[in-house]
Amino acid sequence: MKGRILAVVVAAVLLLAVPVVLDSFSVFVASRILILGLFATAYNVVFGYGGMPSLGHAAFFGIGGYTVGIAITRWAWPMALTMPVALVLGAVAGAVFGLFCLRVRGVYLLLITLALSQAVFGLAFYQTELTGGDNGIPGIPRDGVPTGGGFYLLALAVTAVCVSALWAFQRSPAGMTILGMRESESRMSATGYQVNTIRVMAFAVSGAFSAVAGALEVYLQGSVSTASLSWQISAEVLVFAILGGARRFLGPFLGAAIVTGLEVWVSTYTDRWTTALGVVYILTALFLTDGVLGRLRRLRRGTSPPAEQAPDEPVIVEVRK
Amino acid sequence: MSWLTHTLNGLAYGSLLFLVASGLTITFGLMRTVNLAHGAFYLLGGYLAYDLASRGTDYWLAMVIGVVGAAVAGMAAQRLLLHRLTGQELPQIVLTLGVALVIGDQILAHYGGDPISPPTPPGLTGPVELGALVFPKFRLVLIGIALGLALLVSALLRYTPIGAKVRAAVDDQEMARSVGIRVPLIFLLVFGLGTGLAAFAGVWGGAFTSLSPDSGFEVLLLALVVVVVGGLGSIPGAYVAALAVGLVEEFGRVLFPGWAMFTLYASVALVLALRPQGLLGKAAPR
Amino acid sequence: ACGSRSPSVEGAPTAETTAKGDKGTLTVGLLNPLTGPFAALGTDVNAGFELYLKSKGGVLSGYGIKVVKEDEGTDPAQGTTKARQLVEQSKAQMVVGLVNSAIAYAVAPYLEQAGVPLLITVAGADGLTRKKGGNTFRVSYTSSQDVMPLGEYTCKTLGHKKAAILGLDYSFGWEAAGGFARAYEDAGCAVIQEIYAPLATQDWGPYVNQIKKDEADVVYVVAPGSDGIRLLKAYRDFGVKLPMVAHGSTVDETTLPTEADTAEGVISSLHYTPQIKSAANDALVAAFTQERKKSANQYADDGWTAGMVLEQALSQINGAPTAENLRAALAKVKVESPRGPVSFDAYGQAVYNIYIRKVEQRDGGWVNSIVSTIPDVNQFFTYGEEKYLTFPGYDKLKGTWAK
Amino acid sequence: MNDIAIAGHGVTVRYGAFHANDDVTLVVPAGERRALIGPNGAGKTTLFGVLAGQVRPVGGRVDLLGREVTRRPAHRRARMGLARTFQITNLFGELTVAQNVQLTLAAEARAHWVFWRGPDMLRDRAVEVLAEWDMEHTADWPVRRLAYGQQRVLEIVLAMCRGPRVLLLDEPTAGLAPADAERLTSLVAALPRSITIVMIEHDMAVAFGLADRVSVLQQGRLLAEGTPEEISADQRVIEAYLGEVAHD
Amino acid sequence: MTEALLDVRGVHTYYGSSHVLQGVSLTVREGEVLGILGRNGMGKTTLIHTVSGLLRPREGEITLGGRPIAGAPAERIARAGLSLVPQGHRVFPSLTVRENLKVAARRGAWTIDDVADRFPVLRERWSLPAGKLSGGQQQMLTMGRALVGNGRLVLMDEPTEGLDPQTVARIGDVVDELRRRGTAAILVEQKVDFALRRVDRALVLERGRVVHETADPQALRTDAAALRRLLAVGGS
Ligand SMILES: Nc1ncnc2c1ncn2[C@@H]1O[C@H](COP(=O)(O)OP(=O)(O)OP(=O)(O)O)[C@@H](O)[C@H]1O
Ligand SMILES: Nc1ncnc2c1ncn2[C@@H]1O[C@H](COP(=O)(O)OP(=O)(O)OP(=O)(O)O)[C@@H](O)[C@H]1O
Ligand SMILES: CC(C)C[C@H](N)C(=O)O
Ligand SMILES: [Mg+2]
Ligand SMILES: [Mg+2]
Repeated sequence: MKGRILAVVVAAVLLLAVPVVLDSFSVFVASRILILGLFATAYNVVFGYGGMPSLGHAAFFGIGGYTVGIAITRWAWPMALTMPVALVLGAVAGAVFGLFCLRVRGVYLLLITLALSQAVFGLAFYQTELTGGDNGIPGIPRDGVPTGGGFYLLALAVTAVCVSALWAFQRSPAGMTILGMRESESRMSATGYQVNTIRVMAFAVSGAFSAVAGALEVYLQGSVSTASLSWQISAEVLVFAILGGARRFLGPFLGAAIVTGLEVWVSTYTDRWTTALGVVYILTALFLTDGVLGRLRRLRRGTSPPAEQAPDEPVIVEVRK
Repeated sequence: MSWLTHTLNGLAYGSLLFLVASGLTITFGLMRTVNLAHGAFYLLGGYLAYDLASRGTDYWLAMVIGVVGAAVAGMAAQRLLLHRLTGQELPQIVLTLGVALVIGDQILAHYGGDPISPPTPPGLTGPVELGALVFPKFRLVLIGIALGLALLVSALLRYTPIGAKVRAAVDDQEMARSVGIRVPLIFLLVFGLGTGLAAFAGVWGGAFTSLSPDSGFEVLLLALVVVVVGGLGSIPGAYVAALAVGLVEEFGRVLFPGWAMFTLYASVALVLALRPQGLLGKAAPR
Repeated sequence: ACGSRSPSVEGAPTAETTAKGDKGTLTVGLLNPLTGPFAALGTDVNAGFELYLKSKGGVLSGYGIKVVKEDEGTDPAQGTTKARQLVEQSKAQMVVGLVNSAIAYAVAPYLEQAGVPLLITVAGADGLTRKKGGNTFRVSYTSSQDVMPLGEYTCKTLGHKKAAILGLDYSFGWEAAGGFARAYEDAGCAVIQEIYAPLATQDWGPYVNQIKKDEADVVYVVAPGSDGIRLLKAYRDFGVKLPMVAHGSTVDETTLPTEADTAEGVISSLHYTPQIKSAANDALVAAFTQERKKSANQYADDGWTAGMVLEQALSQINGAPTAENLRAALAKVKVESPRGPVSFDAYGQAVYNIYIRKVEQRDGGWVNSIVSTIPDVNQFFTYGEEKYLTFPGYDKLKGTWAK
Repeated sequence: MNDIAIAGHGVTVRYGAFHANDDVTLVVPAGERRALIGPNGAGKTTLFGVLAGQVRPVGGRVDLLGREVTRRPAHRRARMGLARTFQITNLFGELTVAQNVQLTLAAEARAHWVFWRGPDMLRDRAVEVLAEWDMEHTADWPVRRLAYGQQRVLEIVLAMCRGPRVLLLDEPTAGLAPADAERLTSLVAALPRSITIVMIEHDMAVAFGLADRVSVLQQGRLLAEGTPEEISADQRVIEAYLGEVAHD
Repeated sequence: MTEALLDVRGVHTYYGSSHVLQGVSLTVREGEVLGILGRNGMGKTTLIHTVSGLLRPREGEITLGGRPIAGAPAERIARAGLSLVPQGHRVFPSLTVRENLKVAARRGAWTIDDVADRFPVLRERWSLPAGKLSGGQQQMLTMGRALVGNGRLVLMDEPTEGLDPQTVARIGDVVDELRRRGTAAILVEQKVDFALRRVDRALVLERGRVVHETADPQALRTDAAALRRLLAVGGS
C-alpha cells in the first residue's frame, strides 16, 4: 500500500513536471498521448473488459470532436459546456451501438460496429453544411482555453479525472458484471442479470469517455475532420489496447503512449517509419502476448507464463492483493 | 441503361469481390486466423506479376510466379510468426497488421506510390457486343472464374478431410492433436492456399481495380465484409454474400447515387442485426 | 534534433550537409505525404524542390537552405503534429508542401498563428487562399482554377454543347466539377447530368453505364489517381464512345503509363505538362527523369517552382528573412518557371498559364501534348474576385448544374 | 404462498422434426425434492432450459411460484428465486473463485447499477460461503486453475449461495469423487424444506436417496412418475433406463 | 508376462510454478488395463495429459513401446498409437457427429460403424453439430472417437461421467472388449466399483504422488477400510 502511494506521487510529480522540463513540441506530443491514452482506456471498457472487439470507436471519438467543433463555431459555447455535452452525446451514441450489438459476438460484432461507424463517417462526409465535409472544420477558436503547457495541465486534469472514474467504475460491482458478461452470458442471465443492459451500459460508458477524448483532441488541434471518424482510428485504438495489454487497466494507456511516441519519433529519422512500426507490432505480438504491461507485471513477479498453456489467454483481472 | 447490364455488372463486381475474399474465407473464415495481412498478400501477388510482366515475362508465367511467390511468403509468415499465436486472436491482429504495414511500406519503397495495374489477361480487353448489350469481356470471364473457384474450394473442403481437420483444430487444438491431426502441417498448407488465392486475386482482380501500396487495406475491408456477412467459414456463404454485395452496390449506385457510401455498410449492419451469424453461417453451438 | 533521414534526391543537401550561403542559412520544412495514398505525389514534390535546390548548389539567393522533411501522413492530427515539430523543434522558418486539403486546412491556421509562411504545393481546396494578406501562399491550383478555361474551351472551341459530368464525391471533385460547369454554362452550353462516385470506387461500371449516351456530346471527368485508372478502363470496356474532357489530374503523368491507351484522345487542362518547350522546363524534365526514372509531372513542377519562388523572394529581402519580410517578398514574386510565368494574387494564390492538353502516343509512350494555352489564369478566372467571391461554395452547388 | 413451486405444463421443444420435449408436464409442489431421471438424450437438460428460461418452447406453459413465466426471460426468473446449475461447466473462467461468488451474490443488489462501491463488496460473505465448502483457500485463484471436480463444486456453490427458493441441479455429482459426492448429497439433504429442488441425476443411489418423488423422461416424453420405490419397481423404467444394473 | 508398453518414470509436471505431478512412475504392459483412482484435484488428468503430450513434463521419462515420448507433440504420440478419451465433453463442437469420428479414424479393428452400432443414438444424430448433443451423448462420442483411433493404448479419463446406467454398462462392455482384444488401457474413474471390477492393476494418486498400488484390484474393491483410507469413500 505504501509502495502504491509512493508510485502515484512519483507519477504525479513527473506528469506535472512535463511542461516545465520539456520543449513546447514535446509538451504537445505529451498532451496528445494523454488524450489518446484516455481514449484507449475508455475503449478498453468494451474491448478488454467486455470482450467485445469493437472496430467502430472512431464514431465516439469523432462525435466528441464534432460536438466541440460545431458548438464553438456556431454558438461559441465555452468548454465547460461542450465537454459535458460531448460526454452525453458519446454515451447516447454508445448506447445505440450497444443496442445494435445485442445479438452479435466476436468478429460479427467487429464488423457491425465497423459498419455503423462507417455510416457515421458517411453522414459527416456528406453533411457539409454542418461538418464541412471531408475538409472538416478548421481554425476552431479556443478562446479562454490555455495553450501549450497550460493546455497540457488542463488535459492532464481532465484525463486524470476521467481515468480515475473509469478505474473506479471497472472495479465497482457494475464493472465486475461486465467481466461476468464476457466470461459467460448464459450464467449471467441464470444468475439474474439482464445481459443486454450490461452490454449497452458498457458501450455507453465507453462511448462517453471516448467522446471526451475526442473533444479534448479538438481543443488541442484546433480542427476536426472526417479523419477522426475513419476506421483507421478505430483500428489504431484497438492496437493501443492490445499492444499495451488489454487485460490490464493501464495497458491501453501505455499502448497509446508507446505507439504515438514511436510514430513521432521514428518518423523523424526515416521515411520507412511504417516498416519500423510494423516490426514493432510483430515483435510485440510474438514476445509480449499479454501486451507490454502484462509482460512487465510478470517480470516483476518473477514468473514466466506456463509454457504448457500457450494457447490460453493470460489472466485478466486485477487480482486483488 | 438496361437492367440486364446492371445485373450482369453487379454479378461481375460481386465475382471480383469473391475472388478477393476467397483467400480470406480460408485463412480467416476457416482457420480463424484474424488475417489483416490478406490485402498485403494480394498486393504482393499483383506487384510480383506486374514486375515480371513489365520485364517481358510471359503473362501466364508471371501470374504463376506471382501466386506461388506470395503463397511461399505466406507460408513463411505462418511458420515463423503466426504459428506461435494459434488461437490467440488479439496478438494475431497486431501481428498481421504489422506484417501488412511492412509489406505495404516495402512495396511503396520499391515500386513507388503511383498506381499500377497488372496486365489484363491476353485477349480479354474490350467489350463484347451481343445485340444491344455491350459488356466487357474481362468481366464476363471474371464471373466464370469466381464461380469455378467457389466450386473448387468448397469441393476441396467437402470431399477431402482437410476442411474437417482444420475446423477440428480450430474448435479444440489440444484435442485435435491428441487424435493425431498434424495441426502445424495442416495450418501451414492451408494458410499457403489462402495466401495463394489472395495473390491470384491480386493478379486478376488487380487488372480490374489497379494496385497501389495502400489499396491492400481497401481490399481487406471489402473481403472482411464478404467473409463475415457470408458466415465465417462458409464458402457458399461468401460466394452468395459477394454477389449480394456486388448487386447491392451496383443498384445502390444507380438508384441512390448520393447514398453510395451508405448502401453497402447500411446493408451490412442490417444483415448482421437480423442474422447475427451471417447469411449462411451456422449459429455457434453453445 | 534531426537525424539522418535520407534525401529523396541523390546528392541533394540534407540537414547535415547544408551548403554555406554568404547571407546565412534558412531552414525550410518540407511537409508532404511520404506514406499513404498520396505518398507518390509527396515524393515527387519533394524531389522537385530538392532538385531545384541541388541545381543551385544548395544555395538560394545567398542563403544556404537547410531542408527538414517530415511526413504529412494521412490525417490532420498527424499533419499538424508534424507541422508543429517542424516549427517548434526544427525551427523551420518556412513550410513548403501539403497535398491533402483537409490537412492543409488544419495546418494553415496553426502556421498563421505561429507566424511561419506556408507555401502550398498541391492541396487544392479553393478556400485555402481566400484571405488577403495572410501568410499562406499556393503555387499549385485551386481545384476549380485549372478547369474553368476548359469549360469555355469545350463549349466554344470544341463545340460540344451538352456535357455529362462524372466526378468524385468529395470537395475536390465538387470544386473541379463546379469550376468546369460554371464556365461551360456561362459560355452558353448545358450540363445535362452530374454523377458523383465515392473516393476509391473500385467498380466504375455502374456510373459509366448511367451516362446519358444518347443525349450528351461530351463527358467531363474528375478522378485523380487510381480512380482515374479504373474509370477510364470501365469507360472503354463498356464501349462508351463519347469524347472525354478531364481535369488534368485525371490523366497526369503519374497514372498515364498505366492508363495508356484507355486515355487516348482525352482532352484535359492543367497548369503543367512535360511537353512545354522552354529552357526552364527542359532543366526540370532532365533532372527529374534522371533522378526518379519516370516522367516529370505537375507535382515535380509544383516543388521545383516552389524552389524558384522562394529563391526570388529571398533575393528581394533587405535584411533578415523574418516571417514578415518573407511574406511581403513572396507576395511580389514573379518567376519564369517550367510551367511559364508565375505570380501571386492578393490572396496568395498563384496566377499562371493553363494548358489544354490532349493524350497522344509519342515514341512508344503516352503524353499530354499541348493543344492550346490560356495565359495568366487566376483563381477567379474571368469573373473577377468581387463577383466570384459572392458565389456560393461548390459543395452547395453540387447537383445544381445539370438542367 | 402458492403450493406449486415450479411447473411445466405440456412443454414441447422441437428441433426440426425432432422432439426434444414432447408434451411434458412436470409439477413440483413447494418443498418437494424431485429427481428427474432418464436415458441420455431424453430431454432432461432441455426441460431445465425451458423451466429456467434459456430454451424457448414451441408449446406449453411454465409457472414459477404461482406466476406464469412462460415468456419471462431467464434473468427475471432468477430474480424470482430460481437457480440452476449447468451440466456442462459454465463459470466465469477468468475471474477468481471469490469473484464468481461475489458476482452471484451481488445480483440481488442489481450490481450492474452499483458504480460507487469498491471491488470488495460482498467479498467477506463470499469467503464465508466458500468456507462452508472447504474452498476458501481457492478464493483468489482464477477458476480455470481449479481441477474439474472443484469446478463442479463451484457450480453448486453458485447456485446455492443466493438462497434460492427453487433449485434446479443438473447432475450435481457427476465428476465428483465418491467422498465429495456423498458430502454433497448430505448437504443437499440438509437444506431447509423451504427450498424446492429438482435434480437430474444418473447416480441412482443419490437420486433415490434424496428424492421424495421421481419423474422419468424417455425420448422427450414423460414415461413415469412416482415415489422412488414405485419407480424402481416399474417394469417400463427398468427396461428403458435402469437395466440390470439397478439390482447391484 | 508381457513387456511394458508404456513406461512412466519419475515424472514432474508443473502449471507455471505450481508443482502438480511430483514424481509419478507407472507402467502399463501390453494388453493390460490399469486403473487410476484419486479424489478431485489430485492430478489424474494432469497425468493423462502429460502422457498424451498435451502437457510437457519438466522432469522424468516416458516411453511408449520403447520409444521416448516425453515432451513430444501430441499428434506424434497419437500417431504412435495412443488414443485419448478426455475428461469433460471435449468433442469438436462445430463438427458433425460423423466428422468428429472421421477426423480421428485410423485403420484398425474399430470402425466408425462399430461405434455407431455400440451407440445407436450417435448414428441418429450423424449430421448434428456435436456441440448440440446432450451431455451424455457427447461423452459417448469422445469414447467412440478414441476407439476409431485404434490406438495400442487407450487413455480414458472418467469415461462414464454423466452417463445413464445402461450406457455405463455399455462402456463397461467396451472396456472389457478392449481387454479381450489385447488393447492396453488406462482407466481413470470416480466410480470406484465400476473401475476395480475391470482393471488388472490399480493405483491411487494423492497430491501428485502414487500413494498406493495394487495388482489385486478385486481385493481392494472389497476392502472398505482401505478404500476409506485412500479415497475417503464410505461416509465421512
Ligand atoms: N439443435 C438440435 N437439433 C436436433 N437435436 C437436438 C438439438 N439440440 C439438442 N438436440 C437433442 O435433444 C435431445 C435432448 O437433449 P438433453 O440435453 O435435454 O438431454 P438430457 O436428457 O439432458 O441427456 P443427458 O443425460 O445426456 O444430459 C438430445 O437427444 C439432443 O441430441
Ligand atoms: N490449467 C491449470 N493451471 C493451474 N493449475 C491447474 C490447472 N489445471 C489443473 N490445475 C491444478 O492441478 C491439480 C490437479 O488437477 P487435475 O485436473 O489433474 O486433477 P484430477 O485428479 O484430474 O481431478 P478431477 O477428479 O477433479 O478431474 C489441481 O490442484 C488443480 O488445481
Ligand atoms: C491529388 C489531389 C487531387 C488531391 C487534392 N488536391 C486534395 O485536395 O486533396
Ligand atoms: Mg443433460
Ligand atoms: Mg480430472
